Amino acid sequence: MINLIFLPIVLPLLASVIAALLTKKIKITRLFSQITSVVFLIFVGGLAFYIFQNGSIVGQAGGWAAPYGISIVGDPLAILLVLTTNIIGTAAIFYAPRILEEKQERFYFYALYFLLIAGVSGAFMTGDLFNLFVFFEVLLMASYGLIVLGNGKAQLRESFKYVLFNLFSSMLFIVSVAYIYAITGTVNLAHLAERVETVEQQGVLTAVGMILFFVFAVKAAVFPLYYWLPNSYVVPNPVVSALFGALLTKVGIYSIIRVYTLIFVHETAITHSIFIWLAMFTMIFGVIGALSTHNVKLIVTYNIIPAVGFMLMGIGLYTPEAIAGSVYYLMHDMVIKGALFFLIGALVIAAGTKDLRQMSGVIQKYPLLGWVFFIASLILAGVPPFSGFIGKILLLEGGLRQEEFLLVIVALLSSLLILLSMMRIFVYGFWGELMDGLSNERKRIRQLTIPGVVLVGLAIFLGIGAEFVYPQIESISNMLYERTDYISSVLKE
Amino acid sequence: MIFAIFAPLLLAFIIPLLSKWKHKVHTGWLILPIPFAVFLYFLQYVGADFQPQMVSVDWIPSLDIALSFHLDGLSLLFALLISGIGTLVVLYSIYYLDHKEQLGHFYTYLYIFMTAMLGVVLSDNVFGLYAFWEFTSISSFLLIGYWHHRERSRYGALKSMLITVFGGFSLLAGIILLSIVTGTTSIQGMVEQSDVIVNSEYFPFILIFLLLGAFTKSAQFPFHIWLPDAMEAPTPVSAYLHSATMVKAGIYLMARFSPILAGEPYVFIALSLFGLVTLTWGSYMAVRQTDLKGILAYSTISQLGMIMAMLGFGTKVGLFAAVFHILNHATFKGSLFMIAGIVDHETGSRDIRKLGGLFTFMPISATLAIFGTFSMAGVPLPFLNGFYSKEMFFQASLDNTASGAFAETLVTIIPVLAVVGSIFTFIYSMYLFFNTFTGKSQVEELPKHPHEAPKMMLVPPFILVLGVLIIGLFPTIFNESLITHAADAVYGGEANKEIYFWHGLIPAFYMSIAVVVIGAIMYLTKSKWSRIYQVLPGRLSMNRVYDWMVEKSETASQRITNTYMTGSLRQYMVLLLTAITVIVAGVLVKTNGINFDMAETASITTTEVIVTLLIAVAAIATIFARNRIAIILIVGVVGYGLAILFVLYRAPDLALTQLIVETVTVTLFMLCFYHLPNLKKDTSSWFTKSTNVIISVAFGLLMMVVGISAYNSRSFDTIAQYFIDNTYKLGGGDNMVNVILVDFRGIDTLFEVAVLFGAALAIIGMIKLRRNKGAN
Amino acid sequence: MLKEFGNQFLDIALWISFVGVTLSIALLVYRTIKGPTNPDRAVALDAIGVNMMALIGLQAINLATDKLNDVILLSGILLFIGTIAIAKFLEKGVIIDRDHR
Amino acid sequence: MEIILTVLASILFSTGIYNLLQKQLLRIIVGTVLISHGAHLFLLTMSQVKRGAPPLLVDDVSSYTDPLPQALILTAIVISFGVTSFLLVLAYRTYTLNKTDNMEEMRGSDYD
Amino acid sequence: MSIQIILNLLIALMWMFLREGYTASTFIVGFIIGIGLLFLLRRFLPDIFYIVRLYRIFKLFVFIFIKELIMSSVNIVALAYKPKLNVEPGIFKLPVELKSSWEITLLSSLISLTPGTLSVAVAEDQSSIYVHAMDLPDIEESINDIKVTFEKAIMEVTR
Amino acid sequence: MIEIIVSLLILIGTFFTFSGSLGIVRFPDVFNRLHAATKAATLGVAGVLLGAFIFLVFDIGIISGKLILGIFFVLITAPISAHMISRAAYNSGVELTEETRHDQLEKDQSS
Ligand code: NA
Ligand code: NA
Repeated sequence: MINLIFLPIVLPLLASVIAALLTKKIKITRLFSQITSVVFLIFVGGLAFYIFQNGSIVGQAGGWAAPYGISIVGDPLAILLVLTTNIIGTAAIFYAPRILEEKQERFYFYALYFLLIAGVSGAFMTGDLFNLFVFFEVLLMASYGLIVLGNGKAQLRESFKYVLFNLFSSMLFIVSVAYIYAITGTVNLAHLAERVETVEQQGVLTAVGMILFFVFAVKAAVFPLYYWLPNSYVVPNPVVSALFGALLTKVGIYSIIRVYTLIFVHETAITHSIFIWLAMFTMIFGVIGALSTHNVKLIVTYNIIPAVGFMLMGIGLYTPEAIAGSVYYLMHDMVIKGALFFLIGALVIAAGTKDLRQMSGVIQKYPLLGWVFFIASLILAGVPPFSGFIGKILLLEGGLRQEEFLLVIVALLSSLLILLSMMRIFVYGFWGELMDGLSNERKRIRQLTIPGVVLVGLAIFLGIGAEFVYPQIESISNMLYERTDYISSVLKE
Repeated sequence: MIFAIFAPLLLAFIIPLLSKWKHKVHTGWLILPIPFAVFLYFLQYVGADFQPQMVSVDWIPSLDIALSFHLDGLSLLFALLISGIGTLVVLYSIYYLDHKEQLGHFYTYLYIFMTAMLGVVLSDNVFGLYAFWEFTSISSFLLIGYWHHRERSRYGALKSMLITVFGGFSLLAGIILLSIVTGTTSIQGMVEQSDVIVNSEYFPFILIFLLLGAFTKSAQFPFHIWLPDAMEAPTPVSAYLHSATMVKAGIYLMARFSPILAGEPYVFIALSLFGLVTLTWGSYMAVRQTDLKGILAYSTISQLGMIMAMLGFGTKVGLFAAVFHILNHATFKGSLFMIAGIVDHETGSRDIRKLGGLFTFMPISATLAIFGTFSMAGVPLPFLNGFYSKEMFFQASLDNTASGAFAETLVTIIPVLAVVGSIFTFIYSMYLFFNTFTGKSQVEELPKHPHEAPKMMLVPPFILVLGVLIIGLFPTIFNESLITHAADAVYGGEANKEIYFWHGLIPAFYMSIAVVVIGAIMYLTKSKWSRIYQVLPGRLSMNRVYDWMVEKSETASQRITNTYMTGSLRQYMVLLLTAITVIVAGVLVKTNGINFDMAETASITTTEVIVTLLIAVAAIATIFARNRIAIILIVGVVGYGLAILFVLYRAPDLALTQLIVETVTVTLFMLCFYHLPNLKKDTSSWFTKSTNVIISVAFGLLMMVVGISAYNSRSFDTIAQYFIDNTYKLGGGDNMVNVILVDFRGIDTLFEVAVLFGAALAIIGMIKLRRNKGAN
Repeated sequence: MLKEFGNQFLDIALWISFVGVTLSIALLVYRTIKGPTNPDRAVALDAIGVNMMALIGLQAINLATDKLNDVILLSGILLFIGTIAIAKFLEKGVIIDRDHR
Repeated sequence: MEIILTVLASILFSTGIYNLLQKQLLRIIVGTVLISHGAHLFLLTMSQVKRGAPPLLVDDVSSYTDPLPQALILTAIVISFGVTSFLLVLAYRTYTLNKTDNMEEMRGSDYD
Repeated sequence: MSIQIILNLLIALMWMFLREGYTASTFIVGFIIGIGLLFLLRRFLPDIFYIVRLYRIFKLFVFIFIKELIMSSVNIVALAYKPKLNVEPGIFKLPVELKSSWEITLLSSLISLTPGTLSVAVAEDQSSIYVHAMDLPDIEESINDIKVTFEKAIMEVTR
Repeated sequence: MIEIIVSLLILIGTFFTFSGSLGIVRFPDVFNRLHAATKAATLGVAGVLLGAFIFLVFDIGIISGKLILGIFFVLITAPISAHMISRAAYNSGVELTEETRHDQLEKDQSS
């Protein structure tokens, strides 16, 4: 059983290599990728079920005991996120053939996709700080490959900035590891958590923690480090944007959650209050961005940012329920962002333009797309009874209990503006007189809509069926808050 | 009961299918039975011996969110209105909406709304209430935008959604605070703890949040502006949502929490002040309108203000009158909307300036309108229910008591505002009726030749007018079986019981007379004073504020975003670095993290120092290099220097790798930059240059200070000894670094290779996959 | 006695050599930075590499280890490849990358 | 010595950042290379230098330099190399498509 | 020469097959046996025995190469410390009789190592090498120097 | 005894290396500098490496083929590298120092 925990990381890598080799025969590659994704999904689902039932599985790579080897930790949080990742990934794999040019598929879309999944899953599951860096690099490298796929002029221009930002933060990551190793002499997360208790110089540790926070914050797109995001996410193909929007920033947030609940928990008065301020500004500037454009894809892209603010808010509040809120929101946001990017991709294909001012009446020809988009927008804004709502009430409750009224008000207002930004697409793009030049590829649009439908369905379930999910989230947040479970499961003698 | 609530929603899911399945039959007929059945279901509870009851289903017990429904007098009253008027509206819509319309959509939205509204008034769980509440906003949005090819419909839909959802979110904050304070999510549970709530330090917040929710939904000044634009919805919708039911959700909310809030000084001030201002402003603005539905919309605003004010008075009379007027308003306003719809439908116009003399063409409608308008005006006639509640309102406006300067002033103003508002109400009521149905007809100006509506279309307004009359004639019946129970629920105990037509010559009666007299005079002399509308609202219009805000939200956010989203890499980097430097340095100082107490360090040799210096010099030299090959080679120097350091610091494997990597990198650099332009002189401004210097030096210093402090804060032995001890024993090799790489940390190495693999794929993709020239 | 003297002598010789080679590298770094032409820099960088090999040889003596031999051999090979590559690039065009003094 | 090395690593960072803030692609990439050198040096320095023999087992030696950071740096160097190679090709392609190597001219909000 | 080397390697490999031992020592033994075989069969081979050639190369290397290297280095060092450089550098054309390109490469390398000279380019028709000299008072003398020392030695090896 | 031989070897090597570098700094143009790099520096490094080789043989008893190979490699490649660079320098138009007296290559090319 224990060795199965490596498979969510190693299998996609294997699949990536195979996909790269298969590339010449595009139909076989597609089929291979689809079958493999589904199989992975089923496998990870089973694994998640087992872990939810029986508790964390900790694998020590090569059989070397923690903290000397690398621990791969399948705790409920990690496996939940890996599962969500695979769900979105599978949807993307079925979406991809309809939206990518065949050249793009041939030039390693599938191989890079599997590499991305390997990196993301690894980042979620690793119990080692340096190994986290390595997985970050894997997923970033895959994302670099995906973002340049197609070689557009603007695409390369923005990719360059994207790569630079991430490269810089990766370097800071290494430096942070160096600092931490200097202070604690270890890189295993659980071991670190154990050791930081007795570090005399908490001050410098906190500063190092902040540097590490910024490393993740660049990836998570927290204010004021998110500049790279909107343009970089808007240039690639929609399926790539969906993978980015759903997965990449979330890895950053996950890392913040992990590190700031497990390791840097001793100066919360300073660190976590900084988070609260940053969360507020992240929300504000994110929605401002979303309101500032008529590019539908950019609107959705900007909406990634306030969501990051929400998740950061929970970490900043640092109460079990607020953390639960962050985790719930994290899962929800992965699903709904994936869905929205899929749908926007379909919309852009249908309307033949990204400019909201040039589109109208799309719903008349593509009602399913319109309605799913409408529901997705509501989910995004946190309207009950969908998934966004559950996370939101937990976060708001956390905020109100901590008497962070300003934060709560900002959170609510930004939810409203998120809704406004999305409804503008619905009202001015989907509603209205039937536009000229609307695509006639009904079949293709329908196929492009279906992955979105599936994910929206999942989001609805996460809301209405919250009772099936929430207890898990609650226990995850308690585990995060208590720390001891994680430490003892990794460092068991 | 749960089935009754959800029946419309369940039906809503199959309506699209129904509408496609039976094309010949108007979809309305197929689905009419459901609301009627629901109405009958709730009707069975009506009676003097009604007892509140509760049903509950778990939803998310972990979060204390449940679908629990509490049926008391207030809920029952609303449930009957919702299902009853719902039935009439569906019936009416069958004649109002043509076959060719997208009926499936229309009825789907409408039935979603029915469930949502029933949910709002029946939910005991605050989160359940909130969920339904938002759904009323959403279905209202969809219904207003039903004719979405019209620009005004889209505008109105978005406006109503924004304002009501804004309120909804505020409400959410309010109920979360309430649940925090009381530890329960049940409204009944909260009512039981009203002391706790009122004395909580959060009470002001709770109040503000709840009021915002209620005021936006019930179109109270200054949030009323969405309602006139909501008139873009088909008239059945206006009659139903935007007059009889949804807009009363805010009223309902205040009534529901009345046992907690009533009598609180701030509640009194807020509700009566905003209510009366809304009443006055709404009625004042109604007179100005030229669209029949516009008049009715402002009239609705005004009436809602009146109810809100009565809830604010918190007195027995006030609360009772509020409940009573909810019912009355639903009847007469519902009928008037339907008549307006008929006029629109049969003449093709709602512009009151074009209408007139329609009595001869549509006598039945006109007759029905008489009752509606006169009831609305509060004309003292015994068979008009509007009069009863109006007079109770006057009565209630007189017997408020309050302490505090502001509240006392308010107490004296209340009757004045009540009378002023009512005068305008009288005026627009008369205006509405007489300008439409009497006077000179301008048939030739109308798009259609007017004639009486089909019989069945007249049935719903007729039934409502019948309601007006029956309530007017037999108030006691309704009182004992329904209104009393509702008033009890609002009051939280035994409320007022009596409804009389004739109270005697009490002040309220004089006020009624005054309203009629002054109103009549002013109506007749309207042309003399109507110029006042050019001054007020003039620029003060709240619509302008809204439009300004929406426009600003776009232009300002564009401006803000454009100022920092310039696409300039340098600028992004500057912001990033500044943020990190400032915050980390701040934390470092705040936590006393700087640690210069020297820990043990290695000896210093001349060679090492020189090599270090050389690397530093070379690194600095890159800044001044002015040709591309030079800078590449200088970077090579840095790399080789590092390799030397690795050798000096006993890291042969590192040195080896560094050498290989450096050589290949330099070669690659050459390869890629050979065709690129040479380096140019840095022509940026002195300011830019010095900023760059400051930022890079500051960041370097930060790294240095943190580095030195971290080094000096060494608290543990590293885990190195384990590797030293076990490299051979367990790993089976003698190169520790190698053994760590391939064995202890094999995953690192595997995925390091994966990175190279990815890089290779990406590079191949970039080189081989080029877009055809046309695309670029 | 002789052994001891030899060791002391070696220590001093090592120290001198380390410093000497390092200073030699310093001179070359100066040339790399100064130029003035790119072939000058290429020469200097190549020479840095050669000096580095010497330095590694000294370190091998210093640490009395044979673990650095790989590094020495590989440096030689890489340096050659690198220099050839650079020379090729320098030759390819006729652009005079001379610093504008 | 570690302190001096820390200073050196910081200088590498500073100069790297200064280059990163410039306009031309080449300088920017040079900046990243310097920064990564700095980062690797930090990793080496922070684990203490010159404590014992090279981490290669020899019979009569008992004290070795900490091998773990070396392993980590090795991984980091290789990864940086992969990324830098990619970045170089990307820079070349960016230049050929955008016809400029000046980052400040590569702004625009056209998204193809 | 290359044929002989390949043959020798093949013989060594055959030996390994026959011995079924794939270790370095087996290979070396096989290689030595190969040398012996090739020596015995030298008359049937097109070229002179390659071990002989190797010896000549070694001689060329050790005796000329090293000697020249040391001498030229001393020269350079002397120049490097000279307070004032009064040299007369220049490029001259050296006609060569060597034909194959690897011979010319070898020669140009040797030229580079000799005192005061450095090959700059090879003419397109491979008939001459352009040589840079650090101090070039007399072109003819320099040409003769090279012809006498190196070209002869190389010819000895390759012909 | 061996230590002394090693010492002398490395000292001489260092001296040549250093002198070569000095030449590279002092000589007037790239061709002259190449003379220094190709000769003195190469010989210097060979000396040091030979010292290291001998030291390893006698001190820890390892005959290091790699080191010998390294020495040979440097010796063999030095002139090739120098040739490549000088050709590149000349072809890319690097000017000869003003003291240069003859330039037969330029004459040939221009004719
Ligand atoms: Na539009
Ligand atoms: Na060389």
